Amino acid sequence: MMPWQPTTIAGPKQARVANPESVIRMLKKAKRPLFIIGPVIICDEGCDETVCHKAKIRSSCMDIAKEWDIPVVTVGHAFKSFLKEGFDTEPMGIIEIVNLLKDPEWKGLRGEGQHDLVLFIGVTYYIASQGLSTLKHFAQHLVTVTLCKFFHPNADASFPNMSDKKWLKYLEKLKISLRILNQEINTIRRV
Amino acid sequence: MMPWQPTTIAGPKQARVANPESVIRMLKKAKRPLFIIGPVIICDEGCDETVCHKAKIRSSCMDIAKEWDIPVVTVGHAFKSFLKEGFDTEPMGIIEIVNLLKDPEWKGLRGEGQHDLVLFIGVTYYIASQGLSTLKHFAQHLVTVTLCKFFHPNADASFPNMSDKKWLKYLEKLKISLRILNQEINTIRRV
Amino acid sequence: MTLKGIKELQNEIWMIKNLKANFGELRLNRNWDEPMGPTSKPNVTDLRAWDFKLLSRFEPFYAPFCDMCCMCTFGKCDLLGKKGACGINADAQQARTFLLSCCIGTAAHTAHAHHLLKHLIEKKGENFPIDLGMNIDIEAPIMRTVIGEKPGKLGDFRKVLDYCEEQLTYLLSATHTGQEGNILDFESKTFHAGMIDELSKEVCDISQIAAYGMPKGEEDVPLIELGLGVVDKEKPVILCIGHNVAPGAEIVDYTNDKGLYNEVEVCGICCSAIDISRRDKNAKIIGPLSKQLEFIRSGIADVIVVDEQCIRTDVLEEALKNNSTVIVTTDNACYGLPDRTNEDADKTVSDLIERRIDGALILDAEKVGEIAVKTALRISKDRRNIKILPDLKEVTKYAEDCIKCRMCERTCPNSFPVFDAIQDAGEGQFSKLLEVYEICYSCGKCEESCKADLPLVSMLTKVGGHYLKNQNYRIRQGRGPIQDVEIRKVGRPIVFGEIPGIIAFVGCTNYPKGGEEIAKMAEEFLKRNYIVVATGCSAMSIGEYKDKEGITLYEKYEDVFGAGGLVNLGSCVSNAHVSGACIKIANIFAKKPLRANYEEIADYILNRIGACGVAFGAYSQKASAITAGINRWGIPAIVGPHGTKFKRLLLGRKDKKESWKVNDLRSGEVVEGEPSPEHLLYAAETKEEVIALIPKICIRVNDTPKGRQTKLTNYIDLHQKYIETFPNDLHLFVRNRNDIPITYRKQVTEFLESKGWKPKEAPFEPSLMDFKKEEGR
Amino acid sequence: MTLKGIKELQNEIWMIKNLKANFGELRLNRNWDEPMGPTSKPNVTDLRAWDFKLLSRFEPFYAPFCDMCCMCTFGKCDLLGKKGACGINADAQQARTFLLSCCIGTAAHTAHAHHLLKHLIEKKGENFPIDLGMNIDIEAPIMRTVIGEKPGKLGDFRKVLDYCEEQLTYLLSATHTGQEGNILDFESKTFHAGMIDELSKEVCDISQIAAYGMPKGEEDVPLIELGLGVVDKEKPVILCIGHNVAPGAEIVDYTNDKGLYNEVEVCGICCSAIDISRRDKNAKIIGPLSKQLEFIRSGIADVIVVDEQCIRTDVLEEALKNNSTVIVTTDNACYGLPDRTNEDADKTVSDLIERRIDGALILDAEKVGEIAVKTALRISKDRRNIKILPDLKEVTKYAEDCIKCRMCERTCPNSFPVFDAIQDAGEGQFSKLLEVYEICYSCGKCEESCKADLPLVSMLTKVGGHYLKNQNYRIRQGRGPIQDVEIRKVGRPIVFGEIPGIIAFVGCTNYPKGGEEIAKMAEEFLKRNYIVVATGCSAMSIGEYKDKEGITLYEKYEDVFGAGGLVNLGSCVSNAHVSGACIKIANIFAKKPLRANYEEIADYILNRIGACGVAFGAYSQKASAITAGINRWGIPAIVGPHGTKFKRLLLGRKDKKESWKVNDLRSGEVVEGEPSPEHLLYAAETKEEVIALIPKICIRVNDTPKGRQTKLTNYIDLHQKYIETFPNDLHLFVRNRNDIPITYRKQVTEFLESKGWKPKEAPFEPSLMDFKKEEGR
Ligand code: SF4
Ligand code: SF4
Ligand code: SF4
Ligand code: SF4
Ligand code: SF4
Ligand code: SF4
Ligand code: SF4
Ligand code: SF4
Repeated sequence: MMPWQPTTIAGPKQARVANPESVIRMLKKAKRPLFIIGPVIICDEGCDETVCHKAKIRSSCMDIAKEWDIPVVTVGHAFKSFLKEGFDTEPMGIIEIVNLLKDPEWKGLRGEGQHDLVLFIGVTYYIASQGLSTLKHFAQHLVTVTLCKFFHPNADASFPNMSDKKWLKYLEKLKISLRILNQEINTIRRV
Repeated sequence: MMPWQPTTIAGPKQARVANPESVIRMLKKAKRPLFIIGPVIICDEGCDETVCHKAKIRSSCMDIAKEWDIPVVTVGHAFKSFLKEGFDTEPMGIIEIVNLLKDPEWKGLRGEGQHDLVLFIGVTYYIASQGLSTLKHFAQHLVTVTLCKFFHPNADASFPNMSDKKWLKYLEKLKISLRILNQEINTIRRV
Repeated sequence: MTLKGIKELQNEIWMIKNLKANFGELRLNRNWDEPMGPTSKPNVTDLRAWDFKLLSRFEPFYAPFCDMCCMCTFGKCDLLGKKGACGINADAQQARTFLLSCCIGTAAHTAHAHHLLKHLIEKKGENFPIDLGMNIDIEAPIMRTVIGEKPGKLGDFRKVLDYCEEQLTYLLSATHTGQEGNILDFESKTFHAGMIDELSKEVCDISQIAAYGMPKGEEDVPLIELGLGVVDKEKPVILCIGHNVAPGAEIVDYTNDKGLYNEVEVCGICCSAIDISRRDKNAKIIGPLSKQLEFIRSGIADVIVVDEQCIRTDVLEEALKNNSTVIVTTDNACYGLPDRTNEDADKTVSDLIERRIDGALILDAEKVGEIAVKTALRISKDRRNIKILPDLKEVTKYAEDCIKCRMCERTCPNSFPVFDAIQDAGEGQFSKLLEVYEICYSCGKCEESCKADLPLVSMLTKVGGHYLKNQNYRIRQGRGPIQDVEIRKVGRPIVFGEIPGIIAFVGCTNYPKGGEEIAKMAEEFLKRNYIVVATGCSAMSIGEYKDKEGITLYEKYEDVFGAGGLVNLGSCVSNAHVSGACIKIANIFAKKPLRANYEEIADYILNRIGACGVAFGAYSQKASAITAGINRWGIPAIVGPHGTKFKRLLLGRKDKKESWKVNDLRSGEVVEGEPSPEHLLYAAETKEEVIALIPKICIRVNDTPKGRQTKLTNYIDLHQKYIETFPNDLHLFVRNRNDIPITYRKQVTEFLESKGWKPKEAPFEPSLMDFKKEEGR
Repeated sequence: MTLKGIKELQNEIWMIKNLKANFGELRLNRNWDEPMGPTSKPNVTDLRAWDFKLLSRFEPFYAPFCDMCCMCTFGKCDLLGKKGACGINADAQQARTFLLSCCIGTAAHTAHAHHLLKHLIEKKGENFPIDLGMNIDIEAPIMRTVIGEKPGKLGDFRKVLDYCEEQLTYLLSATHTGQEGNILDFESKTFHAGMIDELSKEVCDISQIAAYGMPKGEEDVPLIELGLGVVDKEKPVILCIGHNVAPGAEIVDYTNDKGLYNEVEVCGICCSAIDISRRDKNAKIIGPLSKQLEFIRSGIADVIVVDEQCIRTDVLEEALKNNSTVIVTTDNACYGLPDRTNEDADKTVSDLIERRIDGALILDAEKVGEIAVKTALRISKDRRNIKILPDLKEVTKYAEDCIKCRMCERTCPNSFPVFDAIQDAGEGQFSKLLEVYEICYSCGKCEESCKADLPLVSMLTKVGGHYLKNQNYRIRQGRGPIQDVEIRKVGRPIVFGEIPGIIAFVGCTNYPKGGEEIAKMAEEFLKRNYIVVATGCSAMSIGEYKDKEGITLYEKYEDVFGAGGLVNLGSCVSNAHVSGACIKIANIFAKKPLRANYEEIADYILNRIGACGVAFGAYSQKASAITAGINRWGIPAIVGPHGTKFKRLLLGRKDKKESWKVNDLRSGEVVEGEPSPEHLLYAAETKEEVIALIPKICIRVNDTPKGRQTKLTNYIDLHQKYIETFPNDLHLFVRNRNDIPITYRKQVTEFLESKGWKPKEAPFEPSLMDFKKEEGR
């Protein structure tokens, strides 16, 4: 698949094309996932979900994080938009968090150990691409997955290039699958 | 498809993966095709078709050229092997012929005008890749097709990476299809 | 020759040598009794120990732009988890390409300095004095610190450039396949390249200031006209593009000499524009790099004079489309044009006018002056009809042909919504296209990739030209170095932290969302009493913004190097005065000897001077060299999101306490430090991130409690304003209760408690330098 | 100072200056009454007219290695059919990257020359005379032609390097984003870089010859031991890798001084090896670049001394695996090692031995000598068990783990059949692996990409070591420049074409099928009375081949610069003597003035001297600079198939008659020429193609009929032998019947008829130079 910005192609290795199902599989395997959310999905007008596509995306992201209890880092100036929704995230710079992620010794956002899977969404395409490249080369200990509507060859797995509509569908599907999975797990636990 | 030498990937544009049928279609459209054959398919021991895979490939190439009356340039030191079979080709350096091909004013091997389609086979992979890159960038007037068993991203169309067996099958198929096509055309002409 | 003859001759030589040596000393160091320090003309590895100290705090961060290396015929090599055929691995390869980038950047500045110096020496003589006036004694702080000498006359700069070129050759050599292999050594060399770049810039700016009589750091220099709308299209228009002032200066001199300055419009793009206006305040500035293609496409320029650096390489092709004439003036960019340096000027003018030649290479700046003016005067009438007003119907017609491939949007470096805008334009709606116009930097990628071959940049230009006819702004004339007297005033409040920081907005226009963001950043800090200085394209971007009252920041804020002052230092080479000012603070205020004393000065700056550079739109190799140069002095820099494509940053880790230890030179003890500055080179994604980061990155270990309070207040304020939350690392910057800002006392105290904060002692004399060995040990 | 005082002082200065100037002239040009020519110290554009002439015949051919450009933060830009954001297009981008490559290569040679010169001046003094003995008057033909001066003493080279570094800075600057935009101007700059490279190489080699007492061009220099098998593993072994002779020379000097030369084996890889053996003929040469990783892996070296260029960047990592000690010696490659330059030598030795440090950076060559020898003497015993004989069972065991991913074969630059060989090895069959070993250049790519992590290079090394225990060859000592007396002898037959050509086998080991092909090519031409010279890795490759009688070509063919002679000129910097010899032919035989007379000399060489360079395995940036350097002199070069990855060739079009016109300076008429030499830089796919091309590319317009016959005979012979057909362009090289080779009279005559050939006049004085304007016009 051609990268969204065609020249971000970096070499023979390309991301696998991901879909909600494959992301679920990766999340299930991961012990300490992390979610990085950037300013591109933030509506600068501050609209709400009823009218605004970006707000819908944001809302799906929050749900996904909550469902699977994934700690969230907001980069750029994405923090405030989540705060308004009463959703607590850790504000950082994208470069700052990538730098921490590449250090195998870092203890992770929750101090429980370095993360092993990182979801990205909404980070400015080319800076994300550079950060993913850093992780691809220098962070063998983790898997990177992008949930943008843009194909990111530097990730390990990436959603394909797609329309807004399909993107929202993918995220909704991810959310619902996680919910079901959660219920299953809870059922098992209860048993 | 990953190039045979993985790093020959040069940018977002990649060759279409070709098969005998698509090559036929391109040949049908072309007015002045050319066939460039390199030393990689030449058996240095000089074996014949009954025992030697390379000799079989060479034989298919000769048949293809004859069927469709395509002038042949042999590069490297490929000339002599064809001469032995009584098949006349024009010996040149690969760089020499590529240099001529990129000039829209060149009159072509038969003096009838610049070629519009070039088939490559048996040129050393990386020098072929460089030559194909030259033509991709600087010869908008022609289409390049590689018939090697190695995928060549810098061509416009290329056979995929494949086994010796499949390769020979592809070439045989090409030959036979051309023969049939020829018969059809002759039939029409006669009518 | 007899043996005796030879002996005599040898004696003579010996005498001459000695005499010369003494004499050289004498001239160069008149009135300079400071003893020579340890680092005169440092060789590649001489400051390696200092560099390694910086690098142990600020570790290189690499973001490969490509997994492969294609630098030699063993390649391409895929370095993703593998070594190349030469043994190199991905991180070293990144370090290597960054060093290469810095070498190219440094070469650009050094070559520029050398070209200009040769011209000036030819014009004014070797012995033309370097005199920056009564208020500047320390005329060349970088040269003094690095070379250990000071310039008396133009000719003295020659040996500085010789040194630069020698070092540059060594550095470039190290990028050859099969040389350096270690990232730290690559980075040390990168710093070295940066330092050479600093020297070259200083040589360049000081010599042009001296020889062309540009402002010598005086406060309150005049305002210059800026903007696409300031040019009188009715007159013959000469456009200068690039960085080397010489041809442009000769053009304005020629018009002035011939009494033609009312007949011809001389304007410029990029640094040439700034520097020409430092020579002649009537010259006009079109704008920064981002306006280049647009303005050429507009057809307004009759003659385009190109010098060097940051010129679109297709100027000739684009100019020919509009029948503009092109004159190229240096060996850096000759465009294949015929060399008319030694041809009769009038002959060349007529050849140009009759279109017998597409343009001319003229390597004699004075001749350029004459030919450009004469040509412009004669061709402008014929070109009248080209400078027509834009027709929007044409734009709509083009837009209707869009085949909706979306490649415009996909190849736009900033993913600007060109696609949507074109759809609207197809229906006669231009507001979106206008929005794109305002933030677009006319790189032309959308147009190049358009599958329907729409002339997208021209369409943008037409829409912009239609709606924004009078783009008329103001910028200060570039005033060059900071005067010693100003340094004396601000030295103390800066070192103590009471002026919360010096922010230098520098570099190019590879902005993520248009130039206005630079102005808005500048304004935020001007309001808060930071010292804001600017150079090059960023200085222009600041000028291209008007507040609600319709005035520019240059008009609104005083031209002083003091709290709340906004100073345009000049062109890119004037960046030398940013570190120059810091060096002078160390020397004038703190009395640190600067002569050949690099490490001590840099150590002082790193630990005590809250300065930082912001190159939000850094794009070229020069920009990479500039950041390396200021970084080695201990000055941090922030680049924009595209800055990640330099592939290398220098990041501190505030969570790693050990890396922030400092030596307290007073007590002789190693003490706990602070993550300040937190990074040496950081890339921020958005303007908001930059604004929230600046106050923090201006914190220095040496701040007084009062100073620290001011800095923390700004940090909290701006973090709350732009990120909308309290900064969660604040505890790292509070040494003891005295540091807590009064206005935020309660909030901070609570926060500190939540973090289990404990007070610590501030070192008296924080330093990364080794403790001096006691005598006899 | 009083006014009078100043005045006096000024007078004094003036006097000194003049005195100095006169004196300088005096010294530099003693006995040189040749008047100064037109091109002294040419600036970037000064030879542009000459370059454009060459480029109109030999057009640039670009083969992009990548469609994108990633040089600035506007990128990456896709240039396939599009311009980049800076306006550049694909061909200019290729020209730019080739210029950049040449700048890097030139920087490597210039930095090398400067490093070495500094060391030699420190050792021998500024005034150490440049004296190449009785038989060489023209000691520095390149310097004489380019600078217009000749060197009297070591110190005179300083100003040459200053000039080189200044020009290099300009050239590098032009590669900056937004500078040059035209391919012809890029190519002219590339030639300029090549010329600077030539100067630097000459400075380097002449100064080392003079200062280290290396052979001064004498014929019949001694034979040197060469090969992986020549080292006595029982002794302490010091291995020198790189190009800068200084540390190696100090090592052999130290062993000689201390009477240790029987105790320690000093050997080398790449050019350092050649140059150390020029200093001391007992030093041993392991082999070219291709043996580097293999030999390090073998563990034989106790101490590895690295200087600069062509060193694997992972030497330290690889050395540590075998407990070898690494000493780095220049600022080009420091590998992050601690700087022990100013440390007590014995302290460093013990730190190395106790492994307190992984290796050391020692920037003082003499100290390197001492430390390397002392360390080797002390650690070699402990390392005995590492130098064990290879165990093939281990190889089989590894091979069994192959998972058949075939990545080894796919990433091998030459697609060597590693995969098949490993399959066989897994079954205990090693013949295929041995075959690969013999042509492999140990780049390590197969190993790096192996999905089963097999140590493929070590496996190859073990198999090779097992079967080829005594790789013991001979090479001539490098003898430096060609003596004037030899030039006198061969000048005439070369210019007349009776000696059919001078072939220089130069450059690195990026061969498509192993080094033996070089030797076989050399042999073919030696048999045919060509003059064959060699340098660097190619000189070693020629030595690494024995004929059926078991002797090397160096033993078989005379060491004379004459028909059928084989001369090892020396290391890569000795390449300067190839053009040097051509310049001397023009000057000594044809009496062309050479002082600052570039264009006329180059024009003479292009049209009259049938020389060509063959860099079949050219790999590095230096190689690109070397080709550019000889090309500007009018000497064509052939590179191997990997040479296409330099991305740029210079090809003539024999079918375009107009491009071959020449000015006959005697008759004053423009006359029809010939496509000779046909190309300036050509890449050949196979050795057969090279062999068939060489005799043709040695044809020159000026050949006498007799000379031409000889050349054509060789052309027909070799074309028939290697391509197995009559050359179908022969008619282009037959001017009239006198040119037809007697042995092929019938065949040629028939062929000419078939081509409708017509005789033409040969020009008397063929030239590309403009006709001199008559006086008064
Ligand atoms: S420089 Fe090294 S990594 Fe780059 S192409 Fe050459 S061998 Fe490969
Ligand atoms: S010209 Fe403007 S809109 Fe077009 S790609 Fe460049 S920045 Fe984007
Ligand atoms: S690139 Fe051109 S054709 Fe494609 S969507 Fe954009 S404007 Fe339309
Ligand atoms: S490094 Fe740049 S030029 Fe080289 S392959 Fe990668 S993208 Fe292309
Ligand atoms: S140098 Fe030019 S082509 Fe290369 S990345 Fe920068 S803008 Fe694009
Ligand atoms: S080490 Fe030898 S076999 Fe392996 S990839 Fe390199 S050349 Fe090929
Ligand atoms: S790369 Fe390794 S595993 Fe793959 S085929 Fe070659 S030897 Fe076997
Ligand atoms: S010939 Fe090439 S590889 Fe060998 S030493 Fe010289 S530059 Fe290096």
